[in-house]
Amino acid sequence: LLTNIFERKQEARQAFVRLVDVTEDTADPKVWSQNWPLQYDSYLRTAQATTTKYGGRGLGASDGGLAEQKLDRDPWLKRVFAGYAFALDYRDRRGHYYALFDQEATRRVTERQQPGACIQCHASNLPLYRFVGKGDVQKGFEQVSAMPYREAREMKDDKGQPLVQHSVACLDCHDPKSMALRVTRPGFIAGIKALKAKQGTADYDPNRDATRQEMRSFVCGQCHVEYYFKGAGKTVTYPWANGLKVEEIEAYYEREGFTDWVHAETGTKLLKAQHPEFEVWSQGVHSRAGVACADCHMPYERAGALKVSDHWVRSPLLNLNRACQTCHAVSEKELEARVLAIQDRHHALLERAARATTDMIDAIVSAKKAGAGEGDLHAAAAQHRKAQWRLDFVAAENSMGFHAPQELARILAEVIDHARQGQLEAERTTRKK
Amino acid sequence: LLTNIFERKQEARQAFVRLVDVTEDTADPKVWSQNWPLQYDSYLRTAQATTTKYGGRGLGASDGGLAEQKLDRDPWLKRVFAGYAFALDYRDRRGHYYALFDQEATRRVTERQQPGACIQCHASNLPLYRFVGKGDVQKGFEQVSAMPYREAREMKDDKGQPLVQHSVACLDCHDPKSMALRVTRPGFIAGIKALKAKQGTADYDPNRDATRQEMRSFVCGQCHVEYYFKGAGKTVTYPWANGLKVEEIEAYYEREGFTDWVHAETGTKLLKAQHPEFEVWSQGVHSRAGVACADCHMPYERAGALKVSDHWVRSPLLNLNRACQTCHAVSEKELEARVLAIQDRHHALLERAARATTDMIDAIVSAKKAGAGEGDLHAAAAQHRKAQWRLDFVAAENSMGFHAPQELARILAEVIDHARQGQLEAERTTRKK
Amino acid sequence: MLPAMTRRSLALLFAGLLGIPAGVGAFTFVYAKGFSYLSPDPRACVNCHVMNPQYDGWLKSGHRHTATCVECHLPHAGLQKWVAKAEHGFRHSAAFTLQNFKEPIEITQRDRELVRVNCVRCHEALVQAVADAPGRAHGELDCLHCHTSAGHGAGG
Ligand code: HEC
Ligand code: HEC
Ligand code: HEC
Ligand code: HEC
Ligand code: HEC
Ligand code: HEC
Ligand code: HEC
Ligand code: HEC
Ligand code: HEC
Ligand code: HEC
Ligand code: HEC
Ligand code: HEC
Ligand code: HEC
Ligand code: HEC
Ligand SMILES: [Ca+2]
Ligand SMILES: [Ca+2]
Repeated sequence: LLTNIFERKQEARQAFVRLVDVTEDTADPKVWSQNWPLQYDSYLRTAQATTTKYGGRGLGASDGGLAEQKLDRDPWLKRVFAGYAFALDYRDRRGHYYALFDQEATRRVTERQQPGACIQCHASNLPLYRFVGKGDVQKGFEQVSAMPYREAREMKDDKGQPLVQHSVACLDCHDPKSMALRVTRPGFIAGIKALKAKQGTADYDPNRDATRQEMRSFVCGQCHVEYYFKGAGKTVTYPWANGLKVEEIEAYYEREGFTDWVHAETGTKLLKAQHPEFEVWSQGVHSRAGVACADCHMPYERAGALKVSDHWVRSPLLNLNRACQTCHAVSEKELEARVLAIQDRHHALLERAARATTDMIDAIVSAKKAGAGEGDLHAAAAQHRKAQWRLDFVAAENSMGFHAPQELARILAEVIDHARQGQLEAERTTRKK
Repeated sequence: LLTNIFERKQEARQAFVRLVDVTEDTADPKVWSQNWPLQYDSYLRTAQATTTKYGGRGLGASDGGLAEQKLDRDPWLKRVFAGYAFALDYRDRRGHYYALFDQEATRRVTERQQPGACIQCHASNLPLYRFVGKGDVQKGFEQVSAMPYREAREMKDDKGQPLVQHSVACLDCHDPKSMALRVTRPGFIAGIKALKAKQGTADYDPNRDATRQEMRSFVCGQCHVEYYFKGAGKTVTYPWANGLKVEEIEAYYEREGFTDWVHAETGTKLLKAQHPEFEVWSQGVHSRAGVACADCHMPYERAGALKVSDHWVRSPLLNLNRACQTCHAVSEKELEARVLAIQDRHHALLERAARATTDMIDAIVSAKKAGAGEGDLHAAAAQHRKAQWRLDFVAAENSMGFHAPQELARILAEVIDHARQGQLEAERTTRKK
Repeated sequence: MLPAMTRRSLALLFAGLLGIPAGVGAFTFVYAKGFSYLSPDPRACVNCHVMNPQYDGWLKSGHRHTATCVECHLPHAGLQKWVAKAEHGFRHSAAFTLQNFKEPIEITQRDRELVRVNCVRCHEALVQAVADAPGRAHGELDCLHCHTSAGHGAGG
């Protein structure tokens, strides 16, 4: 007993002891674990399969081994992505432990040609970038982005050691010297700079100018964002020069004249939205209140007398007391009920918007059957492009409405408006005849 | 400090001495003022004209004397209410002081025949109900509801004294004996009873069973609710037997086969929604958290040594520090910004939904011009009825989205879905030909 | 030397028998400055680092000059006060020693009501007109519904 309390008081004093030295080349978290075992232990837990009502289903219910197949759960996804790799294989997300593995395993990679650009968010890749860029990360990033995926994935250093071995790891978010948070993804550094410039701050550098609280979201914004591959160089680019709102990003793409793919059934040139957690969070009341991603997804936990950040990055619903109760003095049951009230309402509306979109696709298809040409379908196609962009922006976001409930419902309302108008335009072409 | 508190206690001793006796017949707040001057003084302030970005504009900018004309500010209202009294005169709300005056002044009353039922929420009418019902409030309420408006309004007692002289007043919310909160509106008492029965509580009596915190919302729910006049008796009825959600109330009306009016341009049988603040609030996170109407609209204020409820019932934006800051420890500027972020987003979506609705009306009108008969337009009319009900439910609610941001955006999304489908159905009829 | 578990249960039993403050045995009691419970000094409460957040919050609160922990968290009627001190002392010390409590620490319903009584005790003059609604279910006004941060934050 005495000793028990004595230990507490000891812990309270002890700080981190550096047993081993970690450097920019230490990609392997196992090495870091010797200095920071607590964080490492929780980090490893991201390998565990978890499930919540709408959260990523880690274990493949539908086919063993991999995460659950979204295309089976929501068949309308196959339809809206017709002709695109995402109609082939599109699964639930799961823990950081799987980031590299799942990327290699997806049929989007095994059966389609993908660039090295993909690696930016799925591996601890600074050593790779520095090696290819001969010390210059930016150069290396650009060259790797342009390579074919496998070539980048299998790069070896001069000693013949593979350069890409680890999923998201310590080096990606921490400065090995100070352990301070840092952002390392060239795509994010360029993207946030463009955004701040638009907002009036020239030459912004997050690693120099961001507050600690901002960094607690920026490290996540490195990857949980919408992106596209710019030009022949396939440079990973975050379309933020015009702002983070759905229509601001759309305007950016229209200015660029960018298109991800052509819809197989309608022939419309479409955009693909990917996991815009950072963009959507920025529109919600939590971000207004300065609540960071890490506050909810990596809450502090007490290990003895120490407070450490839970590196088992996961759904906060699995950890409501630490993730929420520090700010909301209500029961876990009530907190979960509040989240589900938001998510159930959101999910029903998402299904409604998906129906409107597939109805529009049907209408365009039968218009074409009835002989409508591209010229006739111009107006319908314009609506299709707007509707699909908005629908995907919401569907690809992973909080099922929670990060910004009103904003996401607003966007779904616009999906319905554009989809139904597209349907009107399509039906009119057949009437003209 | 202690002496300080001690002195306050001295002062306080004299608080609330009953100088005059108030009874069930004391409708005149002036009399109550002698016992409770603080509450009376703030109550009188409801006569002051106030303005916020979206809140009721007390003074008639558009035509002197009366509150601002909504029909001029939002012309689409004229269109969607075509053929109904609301297309004649539909203004902003203002303080309780005006409740009776504005009702008599509206062209909906001066140029259209209205029943005595209207008086339930615009006057301190218990003496009237008891007089007509020979002591029985419920009977009196039923008989008064069935009278023509002017007859009810000008009723006199045996001594020839007018029975309806005062706007919303003390008697309506307080038991003159104990000063405890109470609900007095027969429509509410029957409505909440039906709702609780649906939820599994038989024979619910708010004055007996409600907690104090519930009463702090119920007193407002007496009037800030959707209602209709049932049957030939024109009994004021709250359509809650099926629940408070927009589709639950709709289902109730469909079962009743009820219709408020027939749209002049399309001939569709439509429903009218009125100020469903209570119903909408009940879907928001504040009501989940037990936050009552009075918490925000009648916050405590310090009057000398006493804390009293501010009876100047008004927009909380005019009183952010008291209305919000005890719970939200952020600046007034930030609080206002949070409200406006919600309201601006909501307002833009409301305009979008209104456009979809008027587009549908255009389509039905030209379908009729092109010769479509009622039979052909059956499907379009069904969509018109659903769209109008939802649009009005949101537009008639007075918080411009604040009371339940996600729920209201969800409903507007459904407005658009039904309106555009109505447009599709209408255009199809012309194609059939 | 007995195995840890038995030592604990023994100590708890011992404490239970004594039924005095701090409970987990005289040694621990002294060591953990369990005497906190006999002292109105706020610092006494936070000998247990687990309560640092509340202490920090209190330092920020408008009450730091006007009310100490015990003013809000312990009853102020003679005997009750000692009973509560013993009960708190035992429960907290035991929890702290065994490290088996839920975090963040959550006030118990009983203590929440106790705090509310203390609010009124000091602010009676100010709130006399509103503190109670006679003859109504749950007629007493819950101060904490609006003043949650009282004692622990900028809001009071
Ligand atoms: C106020 C708390 C909060 C904040 C801040 C927050 N999130 Fe979330 N996040 C949630 C909740 C709650 C969910 C829903 C989890 C579920 O459905 O199981 C969620 C879901 C997610 C998911 C899907 C998780 C899963 O299990 O499928 C991801 C990814 C995510 N958030 C990333 C982020 C990022 C990146 C940020 C910052 C840009 C962020 N979140 C900010 C609370 C938060
Ligand atoms: C800007 C960062 C970023 C880039 C670039 C990126 N990903 Fe991802 N990827 C993520 C994030 C974040 C998730 C988890 C959230 C989700 O699943 O929506 C994810 C999830 C996945 C998943 C698991 C879920 C699924 O979609 O089946 C696969 C597989 C995947 N990515 C493959 C790829 C491929 C292939 C590429 C290149 C074409 C790529 N990623 C490029 C960030 C990125
Ligand atoms: C270097 C890229 C990268 C960074 C940085 C990153 N993530 Fe992820 N995150 C991913 C990828 C990729 C996945 C999907 C892995 C998979 O499905 O295989 C993912 C998955 C997740 C999930 C889903 C976990 C589950 O159990 O379903 C959550 C939650 C999440 N990330 C939150 C965060 C937060 C919070 C941060 C910042 C503290 C962050 N991520 C930083 C790339 C990243
Ligand atoms: C996806 C981003 C991410 C990854 C990967 C990551 N961390 Fe962290 N880490 C954070 C964040 C966010 C914090 C909180 C920092 C703050 O509040 O300033 C943190 C804090 C820490 C701290 C400071 C003490 C604490 O717990 O708050 C240490 C030590 C640490 N991490 C070690 C590691 C180690 C070791 C690894 C690899 C096993 C790792 N981190 C991987 C995001 C990450
Ligand atoms: C660091 C503080 C903090 C954390 C952590 C936090 N919140 Fe919040 N939350 C807030 C603030 C601030 C607001 C805005 C309203 C207010 O001021 O209370 C808010 C608002 C909300 C709302 C109402 C807004 C809406 O979008 O409907 C819900 C629901 C909510 N939080 C749930 C959660 C849940 C669930 C978690 C954990 C996953 C969580 N919060 C974590 C501070 C926090
Ligand atoms: C959490 C605070 C809060 C609660 C609880 C709340 N309201 Fe409101 N209410 C507001 C705000 C903020 C507005 C917007 C005022 C504005 O736009 O100027 C508003 C607007 C209104 C308006 C229009 C006021 C005007 O000036 O035009 C009415 C009427 C109203 N509320 C009635 C109610 C009723 C009845 C309830 C309970 C059933 C309720 N409110 C509950 C905050 C609240
Ligand atoms: C007996 C009916 C009745 C009751 C009870 C009632 N109201 Fe009203 N309220 C009205 C009417 C009628 C108006 C509109 C008066 C007008 O525009 O002439 C109104 C107007 C308002 C306004 C608009 C004020 C402005 O300046 O624009 C607010 C806010 C409001 N009420 C809130 C409440 C709250 C909160 C409660 C309960 C504490 C409540 N009301 C109780 C009938 C009632
Ligand atoms: C169930 C309660 C209730 C009934 C019954 C009721 N009102 Fe009202 N009335 C209100 C409330 C609450 C407001 C303030 C909120 C608003 O303006 O939307 C209001 C506002 C008004 C206003 C001012 C704003 C406007 O619409 O121009 C007028 C005029 C009015 N009512 C007339 C009538 C007439 C005529 C009737 C009968 C046909 C009637 N009221 C029946 C509760 C009621
Ligand atoms: C629209 C409803 C409404 C009307 C009309 C009304 N009150 Fe109140 N009154 C309330 C509410 C709500 C409370 C708070 C009661 C509680 O919390 O239990 C209150 C509280 C009071 C209290 C208790 C002390 C306090 O301030 O909280 C007194 C006294 C009082 N009112 C007097 C009056 C007088 C006098 C009038 C007429 C001039 C009046 N009220 C009109 C709703 C109303
Ligand atoms: C009696 C306490 C209380 C009062 C008074 C109150 N709120 Fe809240 N508010 C809450 C709670 C509780 C939540 C839910 C999130 C949380 O737990 O913090 C919330 C959530 C919110 C949110 C986020 C939810 C949403 O719908 O986006 C906003 C914005 C907000 N409040 C603004 C206000 C404003 C403005 C006022 C004053 C007009 C106000 N609140 C008055 C307790 C209160
Ligand atoms: C021996 C260490 C220790 C001391 C000294 C201590 N506490 Fe605690 N206290 C704890 C622990 C551990 C908990 C969590 C207990 C639980 O949640 O079961 C706690 C919980 C609480 C709670 C919330 C749970 C409840 O019982 O309602 C309050 C309030 C509290 N303490 C007040 C105080 C005050 C006031 C003092 C000083 C007079 C004090 N504590 C002294 C360790 C201590
Ligand atoms: C002015 C009154 C007041 C004072 C002084 C005060 N507290 Fe509290 N305390 C409260 C209230 C109110 C709560 C409940 C907060 C809630 O419901 O979230 C609380 C809750 C707590 C809790 C439980 C944690 C929680 O949020 O439920 C602990 C532990 C605690 N107090 C310890 C202390 C300590 C230690 C001190 C002295 C440094 C102290 N209190 C001084 C009013 C006070
Ligand atoms: C519905 C919300 C609410 C509840 C419940 C509530 N208060 Fe308040 N309280 C307020 C508001 C609002 C103010 C600010 C009044 C002002 O600034 O004029 C306040 C102010 C105070 C003040 C400070 C007066 C000053 O010096 O500025 C004290 C003390 C106080 N309340 C004590 C209490 C106590 C004790 C209770 C429980 C009996 C209580 N309150 C319940 C809302 C509330
Ligand atoms: C030991 C006596 C005492 C207790 C117990 C106490 N207070 Fe106070 N409180 C005071 C004094 C003294 C002041 C400062 C003088 C004043 O404003 O009345 C104060 C100030 C306040 C204020 C004004 C804002 C501020 O911070 O100055 C609020 C609000 C308040 N108290 C609420 C509460 C609530 C709620 C509780 C219970 C959780 C409580 N008090 C418990 C003595 C106490
Ligand atoms: Ca994209
Ligand atoms: Ca109606």
